[in-house]
Amino acid sequence: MLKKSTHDIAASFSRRGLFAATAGLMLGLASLTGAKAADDTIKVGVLHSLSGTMAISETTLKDTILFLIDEQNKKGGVLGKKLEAVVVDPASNWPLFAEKARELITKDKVAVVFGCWTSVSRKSVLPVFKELNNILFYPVQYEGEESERNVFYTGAAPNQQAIPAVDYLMKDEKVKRWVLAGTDYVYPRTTNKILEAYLKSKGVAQEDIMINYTPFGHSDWQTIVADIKKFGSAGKKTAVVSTINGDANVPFYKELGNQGIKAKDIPVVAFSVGEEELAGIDTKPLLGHLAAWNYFQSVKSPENEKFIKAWQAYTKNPKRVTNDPMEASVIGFNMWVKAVEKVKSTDPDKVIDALPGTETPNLTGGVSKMLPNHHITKPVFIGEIKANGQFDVVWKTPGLVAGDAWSKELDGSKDLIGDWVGKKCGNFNTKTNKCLGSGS
Amino acid sequence: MTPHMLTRSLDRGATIFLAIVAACGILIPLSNLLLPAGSFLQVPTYLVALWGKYVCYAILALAIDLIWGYCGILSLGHGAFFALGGYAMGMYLMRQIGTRGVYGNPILPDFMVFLNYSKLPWYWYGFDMFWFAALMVLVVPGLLAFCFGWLAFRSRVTGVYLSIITQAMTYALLLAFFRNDFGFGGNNGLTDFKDILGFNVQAEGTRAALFALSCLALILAFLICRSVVSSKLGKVLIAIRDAESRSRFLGYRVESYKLFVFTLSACMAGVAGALYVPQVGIINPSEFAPGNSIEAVIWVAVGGRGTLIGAALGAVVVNYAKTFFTSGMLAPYWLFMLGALFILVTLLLPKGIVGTFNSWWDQSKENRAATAASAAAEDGVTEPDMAESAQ
Amino acid sequence: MLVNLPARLRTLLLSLVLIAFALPAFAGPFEDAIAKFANDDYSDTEEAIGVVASSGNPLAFPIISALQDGRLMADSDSKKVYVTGADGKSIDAATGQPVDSVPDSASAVRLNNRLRRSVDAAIGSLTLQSPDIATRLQAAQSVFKSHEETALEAVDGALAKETNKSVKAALGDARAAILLFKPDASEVEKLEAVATLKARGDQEAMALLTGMGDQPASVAKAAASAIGSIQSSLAVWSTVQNAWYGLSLGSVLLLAAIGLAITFGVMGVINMAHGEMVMIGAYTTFVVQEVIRTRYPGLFDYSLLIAVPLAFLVAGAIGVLIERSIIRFLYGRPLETLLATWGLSLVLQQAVRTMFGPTNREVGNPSWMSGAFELGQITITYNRLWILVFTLAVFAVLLAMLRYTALGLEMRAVTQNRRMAASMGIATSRVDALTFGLGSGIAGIAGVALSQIDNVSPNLGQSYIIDSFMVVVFGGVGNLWGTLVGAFTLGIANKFLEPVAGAVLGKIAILVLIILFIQKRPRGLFALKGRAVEA
Amino acid sequence: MNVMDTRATSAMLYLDGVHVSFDGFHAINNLSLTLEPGEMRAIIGPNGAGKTTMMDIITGKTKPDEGVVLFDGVTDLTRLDETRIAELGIGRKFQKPTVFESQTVQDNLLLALNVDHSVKGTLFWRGSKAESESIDKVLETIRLTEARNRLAGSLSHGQKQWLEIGMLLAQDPKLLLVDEPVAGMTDVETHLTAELLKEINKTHTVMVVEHDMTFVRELGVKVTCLHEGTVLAEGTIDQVSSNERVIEVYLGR
Repeated sequence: MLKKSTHDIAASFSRRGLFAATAGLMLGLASLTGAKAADDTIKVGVLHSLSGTMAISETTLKDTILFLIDEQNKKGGVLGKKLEAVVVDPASNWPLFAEKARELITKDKVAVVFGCWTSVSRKSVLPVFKELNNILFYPVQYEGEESERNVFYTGAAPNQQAIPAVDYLMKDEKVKRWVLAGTDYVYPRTTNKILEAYLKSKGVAQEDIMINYTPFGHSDWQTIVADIKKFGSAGKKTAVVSTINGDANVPFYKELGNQGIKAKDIPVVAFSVGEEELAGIDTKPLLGHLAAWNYFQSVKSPENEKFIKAWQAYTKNPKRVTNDPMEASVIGFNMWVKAVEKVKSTDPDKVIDALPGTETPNLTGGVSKMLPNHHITKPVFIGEIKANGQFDVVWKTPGLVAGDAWSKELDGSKDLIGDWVGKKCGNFNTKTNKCLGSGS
Repeated sequence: MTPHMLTRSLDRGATIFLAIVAACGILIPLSNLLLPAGSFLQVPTYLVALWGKYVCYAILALAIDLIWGYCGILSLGHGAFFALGGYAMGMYLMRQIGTRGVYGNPILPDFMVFLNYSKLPWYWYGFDMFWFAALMVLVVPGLLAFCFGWLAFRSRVTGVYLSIITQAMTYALLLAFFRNDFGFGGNNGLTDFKDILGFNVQAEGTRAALFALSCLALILAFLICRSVVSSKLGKVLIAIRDAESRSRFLGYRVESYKLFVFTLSACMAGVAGALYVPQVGIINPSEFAPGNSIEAVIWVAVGGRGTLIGAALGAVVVNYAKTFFTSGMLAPYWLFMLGALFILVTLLLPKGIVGTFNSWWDQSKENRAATAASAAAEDGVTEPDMAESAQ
Repeated sequence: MLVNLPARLRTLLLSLVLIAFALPAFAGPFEDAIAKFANDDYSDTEEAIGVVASSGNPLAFPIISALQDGRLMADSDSKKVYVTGADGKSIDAATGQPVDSVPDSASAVRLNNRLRRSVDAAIGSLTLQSPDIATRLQAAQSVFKSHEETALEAVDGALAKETNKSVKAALGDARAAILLFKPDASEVEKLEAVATLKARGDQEAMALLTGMGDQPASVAKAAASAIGSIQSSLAVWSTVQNAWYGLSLGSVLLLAAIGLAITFGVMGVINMAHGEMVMIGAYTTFVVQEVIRTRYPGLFDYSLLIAVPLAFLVAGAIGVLIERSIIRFLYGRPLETLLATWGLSLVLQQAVRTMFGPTNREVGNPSWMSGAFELGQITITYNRLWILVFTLAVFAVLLAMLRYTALGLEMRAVTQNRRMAASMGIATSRVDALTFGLGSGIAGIAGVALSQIDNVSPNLGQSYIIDSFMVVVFGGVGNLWGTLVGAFTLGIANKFLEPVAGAVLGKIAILVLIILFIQKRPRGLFALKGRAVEA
Repeated sequence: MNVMDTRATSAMLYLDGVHVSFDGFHAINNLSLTLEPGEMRAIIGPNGAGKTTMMDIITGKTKPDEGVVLFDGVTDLTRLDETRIAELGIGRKFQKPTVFESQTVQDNLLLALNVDHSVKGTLFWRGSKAESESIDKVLETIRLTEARNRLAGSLSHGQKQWLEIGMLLAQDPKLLLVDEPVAGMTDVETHLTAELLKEINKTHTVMVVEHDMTFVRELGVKVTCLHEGTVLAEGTIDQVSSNERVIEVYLGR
């Protein structure tokens, strides 16, 4: 008797198993019929977040790649085939990055992927690219300590951004005291570690280095800015090296401006603040604060002017700015095109082998070259923020700097090199002459 | 689980559901491995990985439905237990890398090497052994849930207050795991896995096996949930959900009941996370993000709160929609679709897909019973009773 | 204040330019120095500044202040340098003779931070005796900053004539600073200097005292004791400072939460789209400022005043729309409201992203909201101060509204007993819509204020929603005062924890504290007691 | 639980000098009242007299600010929580009928049955003959045998009232607290309820709170009239209803 009632509840809760699972299965089958790669076009994957927290930075890069593909197709495409962009939205969700990468390569059969911004997104797609053996061009400055066969790093390694900036401040601004302020994640941690080691090697005392980390999207900077002020008034020239990430920068600079920390007194040099970010801030109070990049929109060069004009025409926005990761995307894209045309094929293995040594003009008048460690050579510029949200280049490296995959300043990696040409190894230990771990 | 509980929990719907999950668990891997790549019936590996992910989400959804649907505990922090299980598994996978890390350090994972860890933090000990990691997958989320629930339920924190502090819990964990000094790889989390139990995680065979395993886990989780809700304890839970103080006056120790299901559910979430990590290849603090937990709750609502099958279905449907909308021309607008889906479901299908379907079915059944001749009606009615008398 | 300095400089400049015409041009190093400006080389420019500043030439000031404002044009080919006045008239920098037009090949002489400092120093010593008090004060301060020996004479000269108290004090400090670093200054002078700085007792003073090289024992000793006393006084101030930061953070939390205290606290709608209402308010501010920038630049300082009502209306209207189209079908199902509003927040975010683009939008601080003032030894920024005031104002108005207006009465009636209220002829559905609209509107207002300190991006709302819920729940749902107390408690606690534990751990600690606190008071700080609660 | 070594009183329920106030409002004011074993007592009083609050105190839902509440002469109820008190054998029927609406009538009774209430017990529970019989018996008494498989939510108001009384029976407590059992009942139902309560009283101690004078009269038991949280009058229904202060309280001043 009692059991019957038990059943009634149970039944009413879950009678529709059939319905449930068939629905699931149908959905599955639906996704089986994915688009197969058409033969008359070469598919190019674009893996940048269009929603979520990173959309703020990555959307521009998606547009850049679309723009470049458009330009390339006007020139007749590659190997006589039109390029076709496959855009997906990994939505600032790291596992989704891996899923989308897999989808691009297996389902859409793309020949190459341009994408990722944060280190974690790159780390999350890495195994996929290794497993399915495809090519990723990564256009953002990062912490280094990596050299993978399937990845080409066209952004700055620490020695192409951080170290020169510090050198400039030491020489030109006579800075004796350092605040290393960053968001608490891998890029700032590693960069600051490298800088700390570097500064000490230059005879800076421990008590003259203040390191401070804040959570992502930190918006209340009162305390920290006050601390910086205090730290800066110890009678020695002080500077702030900021590895603060995207969103947190606006409130940080607003607080700096309002608490009246002028660049003349305590200059701040930032590694992740470019024209895009400044577009969101009233820069008048920030006059003279610095940023170190491999490209500035304000750099005078025919290539750059041509690019900016075309870009603003493409986006139908005469005020649309350009920035460093965009240039990195441009370089990466052009290098890939060059390599493909060289080997007359989009087969990843061929292209990967062809890429090292490939040279393309960058937008600042030099010629960047893909190195055996899959990083590139780039010039380094130090720019001062101007009232109009642009940068005034106050210093540049005489020549181009070669990107180090492995930092010389870190114990773990000082003996390592990446060499995919000779050694066919991403992390080759020059002391032991061994290729470590899973590098190849 | 004693036999009578098992039989009692297996009504027709449940049986069909289990049959289908089992079928997927067997057929999909087989077709993926045996059939020639490219043939229409062959399930490409990326779909296996994808569906493996969905199945893990389905388990998480079951866990949430058990406490929300049957006991009225709305946890906005269940992602935390999922992630903790994931981290436990991730730590095991990290230790398995051994000297194949980029720095070739036999003990320390890469991120520890370049953050100059001299030695392995104590809480990483033991994770080189699978059985230990597997144990931790259950113990860590379970223990956290137990302590948290013991505090919260004893002091009778209910309703939105409970929901908000669960959110606070997962948010605090999010921030904690973001910290690099915390020793879990900070924002980058744990990734670049190589082996699980000696099998290459990227090998098709391993993927297929993991998928089958996930389906098995889903089946077990479902059976556990079913036998819990179809036992008398299930009735008590519903009683607590509908009239908490009444059940107290009947002499039920409400807090113990809540604590029991909450902990059970947390362990299930942990298992889901553990299976999720090797299949997606990364675990990172963003899994703790409150948004994720809220979305998981939404899966349950979409599928149908308090129906178990609905929860699992909802997880699959919503995530499939996400996968589908985030590619191709729709990509820039997928948030509109997802958002609209959530709004429409809550407005038009308050009982969720399965819930609505059930009530529609019952309705139509009554109608049929009413119209049809008494004899015919008899059969129609007695049928479930037959299934019943099996018990 | 520094903001309005350039204007004064210009007037001064013109007067001096007129004097310049009367005098014959000097010959010699001055002209060569001027030519150096045209080399577009920072070290040459620096040299030039030094020579010109110390030349005693009446053109020195106009040239250097022109350099400061980027009005010093140099022609690299002809090595000719021109000073363009604020009025557009230009003179030849070397001779002071007016020129009818500056050649197009000429471009403004560039500066970097190092040069800006020497320019300030130069201007300082040049304007120590300007007729305008503010300029003199500014001058004295910049001399104090640079404390270069060369300026000593000028300072003494100025001190002799100076009548204004504050400027005199500033000059005194400047003199002390110089003497402190002057190798051949007598021990007595140095001791005096130390005393003066000790009296000044702020960060800069301490900087100078710690920064000075080796000194005679007596001076070093005095300096050490001075440093000690300054430090102890600063320590006290830092506590005050933390308290202030706490209040300011609290006000931000409160502002973000008030709206939620109504939609969630009073109406019981778990409104996950609350953050997006804040965002909409911020974007309204952006649009208002855009219009003002393009059409009526003069009104910029009033932009916020215009934005506040607009933001309230826009967000409020959207709120009413949402209530009518979604929320009203979900009353009595609070958890469903959570799901629907979550979906809604996704839609709103993406909508804004497609309309305004994903990147940050610039919202400027009006002049009255930028900058800061010193209160004792702590810096209080105007924007934070105004936000605190504004928040309290909003709170007061809201309370008054709920207490004294008919709508407020109806709201309380409906939220306490819907059926009763309805039977008493209150149009409950209308009240619901208005209540939700009110909550959303206030969220919109919050957006206006937050746009002053934070990003204006589609993610703006996301960053506040969790904190807002914490505040409301911590304070006790349905109790505005609870929200007030909750916000300030959390704010201050956070700011006193941050220096100890660091920003991240501090935030974690706060969350854990909230969790534990809820165990003690399962219904927040200001819980309603009695049987009513159980119902 | 804390048991006093000797019975302080013979009473089944003993309240002395109980005070409780919510935010300054004195709901219960120096309330003293005793209930002998086997007795049935009717509690009357105007709204806000503190009737329900008194029950809250007895059942542990509300803790008194001061005063003694003894059960069976040995157990101090003020120190225990609802669950413990229910286990001791005090059952309660609410003013507003609260049954488990989304479960069937017989499941409601099943849940009420006075058997192992521990998590383990319920998890591994399997229906026993004894249980189903006692449920059938209760169903008989409350005249709901036909409705046994209907959802409790679908019952009429009166039926819910009865179901809740039925749950009390299934719970089989020593002391029943019945709060307004006949509210919203037809005269017939009211009469039947009175009969039912008398029946129950044969084996249980009962405390009934009720407004309905005819009902109270029908019960024909000792009546206590509460007013502003304290006892106003006590005695037979006639004595109480003839008491001036009671009349004053009821007819307003």
